[in-house]
Amino acid sequence: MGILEVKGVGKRFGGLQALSDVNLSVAENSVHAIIGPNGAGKSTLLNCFVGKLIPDTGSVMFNGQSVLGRKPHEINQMGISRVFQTPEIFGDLTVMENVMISCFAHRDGAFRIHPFETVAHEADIIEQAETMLSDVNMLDKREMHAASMSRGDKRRLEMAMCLAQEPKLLLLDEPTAGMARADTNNTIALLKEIKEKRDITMAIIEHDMHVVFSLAERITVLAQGTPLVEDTPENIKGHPKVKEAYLGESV
Amino acid sequence: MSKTNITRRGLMKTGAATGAGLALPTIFTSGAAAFTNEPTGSSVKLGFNVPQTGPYAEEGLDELRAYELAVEHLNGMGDGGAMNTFSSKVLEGNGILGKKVEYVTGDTQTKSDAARASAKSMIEKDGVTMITGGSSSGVAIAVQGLAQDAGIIFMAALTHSNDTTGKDRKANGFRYFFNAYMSGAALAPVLKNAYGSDRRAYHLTADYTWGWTQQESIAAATEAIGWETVNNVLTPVGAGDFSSYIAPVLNSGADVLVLNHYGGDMVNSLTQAIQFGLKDKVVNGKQFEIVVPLYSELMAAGAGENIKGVYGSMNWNWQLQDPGTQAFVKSFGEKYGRPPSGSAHTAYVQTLLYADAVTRAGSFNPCAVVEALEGFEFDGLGIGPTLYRAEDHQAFKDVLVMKGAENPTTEYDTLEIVEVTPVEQVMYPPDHPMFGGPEASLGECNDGA
Amino acid sequence: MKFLGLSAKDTRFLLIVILLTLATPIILQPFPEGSGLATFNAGYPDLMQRFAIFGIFAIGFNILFGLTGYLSFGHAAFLGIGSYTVVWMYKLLDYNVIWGLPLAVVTSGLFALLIGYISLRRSGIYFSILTLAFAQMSYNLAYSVLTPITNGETGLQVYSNDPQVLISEGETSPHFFGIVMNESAKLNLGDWQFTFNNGYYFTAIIAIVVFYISLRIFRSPFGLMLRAIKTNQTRLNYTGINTRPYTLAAFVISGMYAGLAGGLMAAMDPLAGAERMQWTASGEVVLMTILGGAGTLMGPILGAGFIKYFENIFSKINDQVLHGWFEWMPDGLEDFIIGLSHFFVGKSWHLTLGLLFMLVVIFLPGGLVEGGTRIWHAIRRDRKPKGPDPEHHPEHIPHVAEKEEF
Amino acid sequence: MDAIILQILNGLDKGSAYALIALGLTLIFGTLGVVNFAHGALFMIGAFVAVSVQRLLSLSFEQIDSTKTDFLGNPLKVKVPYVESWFGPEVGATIIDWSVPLAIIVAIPVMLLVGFVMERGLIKHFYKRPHADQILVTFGLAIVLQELVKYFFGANPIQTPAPDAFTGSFDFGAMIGFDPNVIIYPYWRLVYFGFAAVVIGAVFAFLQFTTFGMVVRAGMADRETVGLLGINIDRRFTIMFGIAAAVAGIAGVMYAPILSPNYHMGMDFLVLSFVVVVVGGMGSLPGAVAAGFLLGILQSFASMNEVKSVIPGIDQVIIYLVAIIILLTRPRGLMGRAGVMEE
Repeated sequence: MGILEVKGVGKRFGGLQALSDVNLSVAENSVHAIIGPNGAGKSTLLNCFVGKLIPDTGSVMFNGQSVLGRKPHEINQMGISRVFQTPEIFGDLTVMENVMISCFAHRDGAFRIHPFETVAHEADIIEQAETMLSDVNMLDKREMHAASMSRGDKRRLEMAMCLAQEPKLLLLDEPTAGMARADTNNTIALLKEIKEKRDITMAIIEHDMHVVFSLAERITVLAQGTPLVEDTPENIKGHPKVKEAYLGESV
Repeated sequence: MSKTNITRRGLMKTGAATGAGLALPTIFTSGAAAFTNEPTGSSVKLGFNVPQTGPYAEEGLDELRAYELAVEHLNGMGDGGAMNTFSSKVLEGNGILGKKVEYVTGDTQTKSDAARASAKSMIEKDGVTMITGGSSSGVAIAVQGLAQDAGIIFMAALTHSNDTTGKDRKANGFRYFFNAYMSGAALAPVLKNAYGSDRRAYHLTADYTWGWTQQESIAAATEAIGWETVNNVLTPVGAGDFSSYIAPVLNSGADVLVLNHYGGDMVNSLTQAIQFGLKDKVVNGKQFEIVVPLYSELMAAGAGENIKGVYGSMNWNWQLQDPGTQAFVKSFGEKYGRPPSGSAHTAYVQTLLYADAVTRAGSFNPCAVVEALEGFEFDGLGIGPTLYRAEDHQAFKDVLVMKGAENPTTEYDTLEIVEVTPVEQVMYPPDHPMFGGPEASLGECNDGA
Repeated sequence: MKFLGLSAKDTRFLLIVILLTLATPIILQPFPEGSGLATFNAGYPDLMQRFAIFGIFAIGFNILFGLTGYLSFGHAAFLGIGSYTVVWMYKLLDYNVIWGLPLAVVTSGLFALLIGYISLRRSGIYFSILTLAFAQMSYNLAYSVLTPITNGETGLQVYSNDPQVLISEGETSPHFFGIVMNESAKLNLGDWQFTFNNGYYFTAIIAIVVFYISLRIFRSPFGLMLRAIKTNQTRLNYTGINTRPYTLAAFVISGMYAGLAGGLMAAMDPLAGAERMQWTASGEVVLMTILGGAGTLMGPILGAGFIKYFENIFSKINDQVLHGWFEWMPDGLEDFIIGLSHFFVGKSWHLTLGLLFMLVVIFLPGGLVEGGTRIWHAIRRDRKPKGPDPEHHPEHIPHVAEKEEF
Repeated sequence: MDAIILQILNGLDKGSAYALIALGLTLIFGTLGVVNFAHGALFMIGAFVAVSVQRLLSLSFEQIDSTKTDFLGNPLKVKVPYVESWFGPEVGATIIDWSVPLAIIVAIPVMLLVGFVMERGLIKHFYKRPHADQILVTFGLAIVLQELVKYFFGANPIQTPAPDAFTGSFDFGAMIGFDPNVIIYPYWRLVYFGFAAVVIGAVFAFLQFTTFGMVVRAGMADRETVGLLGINIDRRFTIMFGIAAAVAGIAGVMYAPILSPNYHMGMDFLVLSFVVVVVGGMGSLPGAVAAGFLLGILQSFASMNEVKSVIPGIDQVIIYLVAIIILLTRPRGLMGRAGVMEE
């Protein structure tokens, strides 16, 4: 029984069958990659996990509970965090504030009105946020204005924000999209480090095979909205169907 | 004051104690002023609070012209205007009680809030003893209430609602302008002569207090001459397009349309009613007619040709031939190159009346001024003998019934005087139900001391 | 130096604000009486009260708009509700403002809860129009159909036949346990006259308290969440935060501030006009906030003072005043200058205000506070060219006008 | 039945005015992403173009008529318009009489120019600025424009009549078989409705069938991509601003006989036109037109005595009530796209 169990999920947009009969199981504490050519339905599938989309058919169970019909913030509170393709951070706030928001969300839940506490007096939160920032080597940038950072830094910040919530499952939507080689390698190293330091499950959607094969323990190949195969990286590399559908064109 | 009240003196002591290191208690003004803003220097300040922005800005501008003229005359400059024809002869052109008249102006924006803010600044900052102005009844009533509380005199200018000297009358406030009841009483006989006593009237009424009081007054007056009121439809203020209110009129069996609108609303509703061809129609075998109970020169200018043959009423018009009118029109016309409007006349007269009352009373004390004005009978300021009635501070005088001229020669004589309705016809008892009934009271005069 | 849970810097800031507020009657009276420039003095009770009251209104509005970015175009409705509540308490009980003011905060809070709950189902301009629609409905009805409750165009006021069950002898105007609002002590120092008005100090103390509350909100985790809502709601949702209750709380709090401001208006002057609910009044507080600097602590207060100053001072400059200033000039030149001035003062004060809106937004983007800070930094940088910028001031980030979402 | 037809006719007319103003507003928003609070002022300027043309055509010299006297007792100076002395009294009077339609010809270039100047001189610097800044600067501009008009034309409404040929009304009811005098409709309102239909049709045709229009529409959908194609979208957007200004302006010209122009009419229409645009859906042209007519007709219905007597004051709030209901049931108005101005 995996931490994320997807059964028979289908989704239709008008005349387009974006997903059909997707079955997937992500094992706890593993790194699971979902790959596939453009338009294969990877992002649609991910959006079904986080509450942005509700599939027409099938079920998505997280830790034994259905996520369907829940709002994104509820699903997040269940323990699923998401890293976006373009880093979604609080651009007008400082790096430290960005991470502290995650810490508050983790400690206080979806809503708590506390107008007479002072952020500066929340020693626990500050300490936790600082730890998170040092984990991603950004402590020196704590007072920086988040929007003014490089894309790589934004990505690391977003990871720190996600990790601050101590999620059980981290969803990564093309975490290295648009990055230079060096940045990509840094990101891989960072993800490896994260994985080593804590018990966490990761599901990665990725285009870059280098990233996938460096990180993933299991890979699901999606084509035209349906899983083609699911296997270990070694087996996927040599799989003829995969080559035909996907790898042949880009690797 | 309630028992727990800190007295003025007590408060000043506290204030002085806190500031003791800085200043001696003696530099605080002694509470000795006998009344609010008692003028101590060689001059006295009056406050002219008129709309300078918003839809009635033009009325306000004309009022302001008249105020400036009145100040000139009071200070002995110019030709003295209607001061020469005024029946009371105490004004000498040396200011008021020998004090030079100065003035401050403010913008009411035709909003009660802004008008009160402006009036308060005149009282608190400039130290005026009297405020005059206004071009809407809501504003006039709001400022009148403020003057009462602050202990100064309010000489209302353009306000036509019955309430100003009806249920909202105040001891410190005086109105020279006529009111909705008088409009109705003056118009009804003329309408009966012109259109007969078997008419069915359809009212369009601006949906606020002035509109309602005017509609009530006109309906009562016309019903008294045998007319039937078919319907009364309330229209939003500033509606702009009145077509959906005008269109059903013809089908209602009415043969007269009464427009209880003022300013821009009146210009638009009249123009649109003419566009709908109402005046060309024959209903119940009679020519369809339109009546606009309250006219002003500026509205007439705005409505242009459409007012031809339309009856209405006015407080005063420059075409009157009495010496007071002629003197005023002459000095106004020479200064500004145009004849004064009715609201300008009221503004001018109210200023002179205040100055005269102060002089006769020998004091700026509001209560003395009130006493001097109550029951005051005068003449020579245009439109004949006038009485400031003591019970409600309303001026009683003849009322003009006007009609849109068929062939105006200039832009200023688009209205012609049809009849001067004598004051007896427009009299009513001070406890008339339309004026708050027996409950309405002026209260005590307040001098702010 | 720290107190009331504020950092040293904030404490200093608060103390400066308190000092300025308490000294306002002196600061705003820089010119001697009788001098030509006395027209520009603003230290009279009514205007000072207005500065404080509209300051409160703008501070509250800033909690919603400045922090969350939700632009309400209907906050004047709460102003009106606050005023009506207070005047009704005068009519029913007595002139002590202690009954009306707390109730004004409560009723406006309840209305804000209702209107906010519905309007916050939408965001962006759709939210703005929903709030505008509610406020305009309130105004139109208050002006006409609801006249029995609001006294329509004239404005709600106390009549002698009102019940006033608690009234005591000689009680004729609003007071706070006997401290009569419209009473003042005057101090004459040479040619200067300073007016210390009970009503002003009553409002000023309340303003300081609510400013302190807003400061605490800005520094609290709640305030942080509100700022996060403005910058990225998507991220906040995926961080497990339910944004709706936060925005609703901000909406209700700012509605209560508006109700308090409206209540204070009626506490200073016992008449409540319907126009204070009109869209122009809602627009005014928006302009105050943007002009001063949305999201800054002091900005909205400055903006409020700026607009009220123009409304009350510039509109009063007439020909007589102009002649007083320019009479030393040769006649032709004097007439020319006075003619030119007609464009900007007296009946044309709106034009000056409009021009200033444009100038501020063109040359001081971010409002008066932002502009002022920038100028301050420019000066400081001149003085010590290599000194590092101690406070980080972010460069402006263009709004993303269109963000695709499913 | 007759009453309903009557109110539909009135509603169509109100709707025409709303739709024309909203059309330009949503066009500017859709193409430039600018919230233009000065759009009402453009409508107002249009109306004052009509006033100015009327004044210009009526420019007069003074003749002394010694048989009459003016209000001060001096000999009366009679004003004779130049056109009457040049072309004879009758032709001259006809020219003055037709000043409103003639003003259209003047208004188009004038408003285009006003639009270009506004866009190049001010608005273009605000494309990338927050909406709050755009609101403040355009609101300031609106105030400046209206105060200038007030300075030169005064605050009083100015009568700007339609040509004599179009004054009065016709009996529409009698034409379709109702009793006479039941459904009457002024000629000029019919002209206005027809005019609005033509203008709306022209704007749509322009956007639909010309290359220019296609580029603009593409730009409305995705500005960046179009920019990447190397098309100079900015110049086209300037022209669009001019067109939006011209549409608002000629709407104002033609409305002048219905609503005597005054300097604050722009502000009066501003709020309403924003409601119309938003109810239609931000940035949607058909939405704006549909919402304009919908709100116009509903407002007319709400003005009926039968309705008002059941719900007092409904005519004062109907527009806002409908706006609330539509926005709650259709989150982005009638035809709005997702994501536009929702941040």
